Amino acid sequence: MFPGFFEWIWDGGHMLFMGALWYALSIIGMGLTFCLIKSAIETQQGKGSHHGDGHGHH
Amino acid sequence: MSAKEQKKAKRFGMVIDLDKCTGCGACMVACMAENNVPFKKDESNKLDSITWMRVFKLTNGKEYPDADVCYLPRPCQHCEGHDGHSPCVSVCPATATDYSRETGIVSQIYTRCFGCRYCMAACPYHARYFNWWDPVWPKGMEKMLSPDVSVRMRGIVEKCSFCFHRYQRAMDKAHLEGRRELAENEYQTACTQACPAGAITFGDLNNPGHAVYKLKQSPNAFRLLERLGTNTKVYYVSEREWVRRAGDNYLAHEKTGQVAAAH
Amino acid sequence: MSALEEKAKESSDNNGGFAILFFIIGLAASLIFGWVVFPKLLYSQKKQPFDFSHALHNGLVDNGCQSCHFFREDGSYAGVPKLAQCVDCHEDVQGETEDEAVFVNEYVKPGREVPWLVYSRQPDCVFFSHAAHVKSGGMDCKTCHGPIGESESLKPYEENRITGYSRDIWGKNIAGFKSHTWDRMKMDDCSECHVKNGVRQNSVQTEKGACFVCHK
Amino acid sequence: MKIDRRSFLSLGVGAGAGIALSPLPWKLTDDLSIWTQMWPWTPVPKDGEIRYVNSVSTLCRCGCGIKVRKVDDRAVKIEGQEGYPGSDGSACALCMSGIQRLYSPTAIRMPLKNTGTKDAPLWQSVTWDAAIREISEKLGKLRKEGKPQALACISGSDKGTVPALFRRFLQAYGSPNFMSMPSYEDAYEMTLKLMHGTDSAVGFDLENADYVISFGSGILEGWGSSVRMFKAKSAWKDKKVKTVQVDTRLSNSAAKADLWLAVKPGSESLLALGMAAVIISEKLYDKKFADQYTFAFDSWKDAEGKEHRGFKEFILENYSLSYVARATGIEESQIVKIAKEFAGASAPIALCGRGQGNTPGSVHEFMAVHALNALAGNINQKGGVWAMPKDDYIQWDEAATDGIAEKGLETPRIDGAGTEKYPLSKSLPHRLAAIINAAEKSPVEVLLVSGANPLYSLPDSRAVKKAFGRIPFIVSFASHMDETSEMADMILPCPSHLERYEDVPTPAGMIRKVTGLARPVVRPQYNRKNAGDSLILIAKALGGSIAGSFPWAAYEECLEKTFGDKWKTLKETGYITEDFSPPYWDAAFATPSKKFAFMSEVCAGAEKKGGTGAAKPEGEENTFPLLLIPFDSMRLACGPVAPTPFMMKTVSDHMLKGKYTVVEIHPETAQKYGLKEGKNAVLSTPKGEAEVKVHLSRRTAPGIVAMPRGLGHSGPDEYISGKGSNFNELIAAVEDPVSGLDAAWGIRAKLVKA
Amino acid sequence: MDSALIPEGVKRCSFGKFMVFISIVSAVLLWGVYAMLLCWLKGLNQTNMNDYYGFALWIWADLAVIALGGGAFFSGFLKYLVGKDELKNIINYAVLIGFICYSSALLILAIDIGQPLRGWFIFWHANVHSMLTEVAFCLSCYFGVLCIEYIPLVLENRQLNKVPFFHNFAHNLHEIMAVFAATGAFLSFFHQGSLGGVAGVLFGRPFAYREGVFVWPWTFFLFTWSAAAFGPCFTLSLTKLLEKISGKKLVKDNVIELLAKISGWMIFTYTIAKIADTYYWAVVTAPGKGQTLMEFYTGNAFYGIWILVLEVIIGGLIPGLILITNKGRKNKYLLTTAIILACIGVSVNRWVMVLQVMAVPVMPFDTWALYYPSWQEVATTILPVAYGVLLIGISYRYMPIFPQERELNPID
Repeated sequence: MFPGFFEWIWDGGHMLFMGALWYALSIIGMGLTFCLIKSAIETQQGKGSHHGDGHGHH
Repeated sequence: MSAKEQKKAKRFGMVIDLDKCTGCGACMVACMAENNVPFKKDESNKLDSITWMRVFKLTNGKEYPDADVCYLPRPCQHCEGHDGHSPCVSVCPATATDYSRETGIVSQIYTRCFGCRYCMAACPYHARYFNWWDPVWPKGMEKMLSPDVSVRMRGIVEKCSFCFHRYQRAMDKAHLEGRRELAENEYQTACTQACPAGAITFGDLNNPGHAVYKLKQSPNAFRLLERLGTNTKVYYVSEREWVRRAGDNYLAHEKTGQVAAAH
Repeated sequence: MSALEEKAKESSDNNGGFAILFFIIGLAASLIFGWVVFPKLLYSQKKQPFDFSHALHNGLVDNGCQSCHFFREDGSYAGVPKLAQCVDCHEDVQGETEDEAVFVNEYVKPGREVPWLVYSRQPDCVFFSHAAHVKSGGMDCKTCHGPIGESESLKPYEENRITGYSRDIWGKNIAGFKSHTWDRMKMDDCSECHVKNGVRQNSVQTEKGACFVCHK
Repeated sequence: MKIDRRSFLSLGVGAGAGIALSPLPWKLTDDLSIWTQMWPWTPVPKDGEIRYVNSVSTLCRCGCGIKVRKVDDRAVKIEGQEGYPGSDGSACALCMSGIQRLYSPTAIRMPLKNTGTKDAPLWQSVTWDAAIREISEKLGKLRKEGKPQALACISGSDKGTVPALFRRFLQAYGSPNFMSMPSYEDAYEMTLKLMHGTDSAVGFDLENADYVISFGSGILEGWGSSVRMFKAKSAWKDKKVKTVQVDTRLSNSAAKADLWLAVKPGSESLLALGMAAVIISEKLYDKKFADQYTFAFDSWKDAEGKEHRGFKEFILENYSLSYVARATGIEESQIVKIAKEFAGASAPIALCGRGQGNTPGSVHEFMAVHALNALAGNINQKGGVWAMPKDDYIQWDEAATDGIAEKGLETPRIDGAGTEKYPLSKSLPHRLAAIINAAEKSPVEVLLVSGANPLYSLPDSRAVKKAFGRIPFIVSFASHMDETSEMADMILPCPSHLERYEDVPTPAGMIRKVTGLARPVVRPQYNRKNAGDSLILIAKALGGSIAGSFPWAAYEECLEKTFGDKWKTLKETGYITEDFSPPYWDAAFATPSKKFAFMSEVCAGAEKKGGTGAAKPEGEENTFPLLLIPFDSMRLACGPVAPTPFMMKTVSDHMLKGKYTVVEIHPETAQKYGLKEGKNAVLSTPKGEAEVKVHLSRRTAPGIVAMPRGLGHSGPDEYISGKGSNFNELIAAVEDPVSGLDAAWGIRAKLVKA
Repeated sequence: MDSALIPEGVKRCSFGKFMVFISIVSAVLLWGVYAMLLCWLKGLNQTNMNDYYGFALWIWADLAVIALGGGAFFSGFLKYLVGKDELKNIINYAVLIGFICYSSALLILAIDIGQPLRGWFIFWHANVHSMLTEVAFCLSCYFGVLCIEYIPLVLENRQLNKVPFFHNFAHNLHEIMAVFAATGAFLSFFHQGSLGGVAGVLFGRPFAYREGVFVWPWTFFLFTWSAAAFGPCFTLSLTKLLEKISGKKLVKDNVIELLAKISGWMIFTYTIAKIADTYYWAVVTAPGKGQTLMEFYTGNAFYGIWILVLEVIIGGLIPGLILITNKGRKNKYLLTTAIILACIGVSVNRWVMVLQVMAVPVMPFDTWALYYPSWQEVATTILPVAYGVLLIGISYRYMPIFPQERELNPID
């Protein structure tokens, strides 16, 4: 799964397959992280609260 | 070192004389005893009975008294496929089965296998067996287990290894004696050794000095399902055409032995 | 996970910091548990039947390790000595150590094999040829076994409670790091050397050593 | 500041993060997967030093030379022993899986006494002292009552020291009723007695034969010395020796033969005589042999001038080609061809004894086949049939007998062997059951059983079971629980074949003497004694002349003394052999004429015109329209030793499926009786019935039901018992009119959809 | 009782009624869980699989649910990448169904393997040449994508949405959903294909083997195509089913018809490709290996040529033809018939590519192996169905799955 593992070979097949896999994984991961951080910042800024009860803003 | 070793690459294989095979089952028993093959109380369901070496019965389909039967011992065929990509090796998702270019043997690593059975689906010879049950020896009989071969756990696939542990043992001795090469008789499989009819010959198919080298060149030699391109290392010999024809799928008009996959 | 964390953070101005504190407490506690307590729980400590000094015996033999750990004629490796090899010298208590007395009285006299706990015992699935490594490969014992020949006493045998294997296979370090060649005896450690030395790179699957070199 | 839900959440999240960053989850995941490699319930074989020990396996009838691989003191594998006469480097499936017998949980570990009934035994372990005491008291009482002849013994064989010790014990005790389990060797012995006039065993120079015709002998089914037969068969193929198999069913031997002659059931001897007729009429027989060394080949006049018809005329008159062809179902041209080929070969050999040879068969059939060998002049010749002197290494002094014994020995044998009716036979155990069942009180009061499993192996085993139920006291000398032991009152356990010394006499059909030695390969596991030792103990306990007849302290001493100066060699090499060259024809025969006798006086009158020579199967054709015949397989054992779990695994699902025996029938038969492949049916014969599954096969002719032998064991071994039906429960013995031996080759049967 | 959780402006059945439904489905689920535990604890001897039938009911179910769940990726693809905006009205449901199908598929795989505790070897010690590795990787990744697509739905629940972070998170996920959908579509195209490749690469099995391009056999492309084609039909049939059960119209006809039309053309073209593939296989590939078409469909008690007809004609050509015609789509009965036939068609295809592959003898002296599942297999196969029903029930009740529901079913 990772370079350095016994099963790993530095050949076209591995690089193509694992490349595509890691590429997809990183897009998913980055997208998710981006959303999380953005949502956190927005929450800190007080966005998204429908109920003006004083919670969620400084 | 490795380039030199490569040159001397071996292709261990068998030639089985089907006209000599009597279907006595000695090879099956020898194999079971050699390889710690488990047994259940009822083994009459052959679809879940583990026999690395299985003797198939072939019939010519003719009417009594022209009927004829032939027995065909089927170990793992140790397919080479195209450059070692045997049907099973390429499909195993966890690299639990492998093809060695040094010996031509298809290995199966039980502790790696997680039991997806894809290799079994891939093998047209049904040479692979799944451990549906925990292996259980009657009380006291586990004493007969050989330490040379791992006992397989439930939930994994196993198959004939050409008694690879015998190769390992023989190499052990060779190393101690400062050799790197084995003589023909130093590494023989248990079934070869056990066959009372002498129907099985085992050796290096690449080595002109070994008996198999010549035997496989017989005009009566054939391999099972050769035209699928499995490129097996078990050759069969029979003088009977119907037997040779039963070794592969033929269309009605095709001549026996005339069709084979190109390599 | 961090969603909750964030949620905790935003919860209120007066206990936001408190939540971080709790987060840190939880983190620290579990880190300690995972790195310190867990290994202690995972491995059971077993004492050898009695103590043995390799150093002492090594001084008495002519042929080093192979004097006792020898090859059999068929190329197989005898491993830990059997009682029969020891009785020549230990027919009767001859030294002064308590351990020798235990050995003679509990094992030699009743003719019982010593149930040694073997630190380097590999899993059953492993085939290891000592002959190939020592004779053909010219390796010394230390590379894999460490300086055990110089030890004066036997360390406790640690057994993984789940797998039943000796801790020496995984290595003392719970994270699996090693600083000596003999610190671990996992497949990676074997393959590392095999790859480095180019030992028969014959596997179609990995272009490295084929599985059946070391497995059975 | 308050500790609320969120604080706990924070704590949890922190803990989760910490755990993920620690080795715990990853190591646990890894260790759990490793745990699956070493589940505590999956055994891990212990490593150790590997050694090989040579011995002889006594499990099969021939005795395979074996090489046992040991790891420390565990036996792990049995292989063939190179160089062992006959089996040379190979072993049969039974012997190869002998370790499963060694370590079988059904091994009997100490003397057992049945405190229940014979139907519902209740085993209680007793000390050796108590067991020997009880047996000797029983035996002592019987003698005191003046009926030592009420002691009988069934032995697996009549060769070797252990059977000899039993025979000796019975003699010293005063009983003539020593019986050994029957086989085709008995029929051959009688054939040689009648045709050669000698008391000898048959030998076949198979390796040098150049044409082989087998009249139903399962060359590849375990007939003779099985491994030797396999090797011979392969050698024939290499040397292009033609092999012809005469068989009703396409047996493996038939399939591997160059030619299969599918004769009508029971007509084997007719074919032999038909061939003889061709050979005679074409004058292809060995004239020198026929003219000079045979008696009554041509018609002759006796001293009183009475005309006697010779063999030649008799054959030519009665076995015309057309008749034989009609009766056997073999075309005339084929018969002529085979006969010519046979007579034209330089070393042709004809073999007899059906299947594995567990049933002796008709002496006439054997004589007919042997006559072919004689016509070819291949008696005592290279590549021919030899009359071999029997093993003679047992040269003990005659057992001492006292008055009681002498009186007992004078009584006629219970099984009728050697009596007026069957003067030639030595032992007819298949007759025992009917005699016991017919008597008001069992004439056998104490029965010793050693190396045999008569309850399984004798025909009509239900009757045998009934008879054994009527015998007041049965002592079984067995290493494992089997059908017979379960009917015993006392079991004196023997060590398994890998834990004891025992001599292995020359196997059937060998052309040299071979004595092998089975030896303890592993340390004896349990508190058991060799049958010889038990017997010596009983003899000593009985005292008097009986004790005097057993001068040895133990069985091993007996063995040692028996072999004398050869013992050392035997122990060291594992076997001793003695070459034998047969005498030329002028010195070979011991008939009154000192010549070979084609027709024996004993048989005079028994042979009617065109007689088939074969026994008529029991049963009415109306009620039982089919013919049930057995077939043997190397993958099953039919002798005293049951097959092993490994062997059961090799048994085809066309022989056994679940708990049912699978019988073979021709598709035509199936259609006629509405049976379908794989479906259940009830198979019944005049002797019993069994539920079976049917397999449609063209290996058998229509009208025939072929059933595998060696299945249907009962007993505690769950790997063997309750699987299929015992053929012997369905068959009845048919007495051969000359010898009294069982000549049955089949029985009439009925197959009905279940 | 649970009215605070129910989306605003829609009507749901009473809580009591809902609980009865939950209990019944849970009972079935528990039965499945029991069977699953049996398989895990006692091993696969609980099934009727054997050495000839190494892949059986489960793998069929696995392939079938993944094909049927293909509606998610293909709708996503259509909406986010092709720009068929109307599909936003059904995409939530498609995602939910996809989520159920894929989580079920993963669960089935975890039961199906002989050594579940070593299941992670497929990732860790991956052999990239194996189609199954490709399946496992893409399947898991795509399942991750489906989770991401499903999370906003959950977070849009009335109560959860009150939490500002959740509200923002759901919103932000929606914002970049196109990226996820694109990644998901990419992964899906591959693993649907890999599943086809699983059988297609078996060069030892002439029944399954197909030629192709590079490392991919034709089945690779046919599977992707068929999942895209038939998946939406499953989404549509479940929409119809839910509408029937709830007694409400949930999605407007134009949306249904659009999806049906696209699906129809996909099915139609797929069927033509499938027929071409079958023809080539029957005339070139199989005879090249010494076997004739009819050898695969005779000599046994079950597999006749009917199965090919059922798969290609009845389950392919007919629904395809219905769905590409305007009349067919407009006719309620024809539409329903077509989407059901389509679901059957693709399921039969997956059955054939798994079970018939196992059943056909390859060695001339071998015999057909027929198989029927054990109750444990049936129960574990029904388990995901029950789980799916449960999840749909809960999701429908508490989450705004159908954006048009309020409009189509105004509460007075």
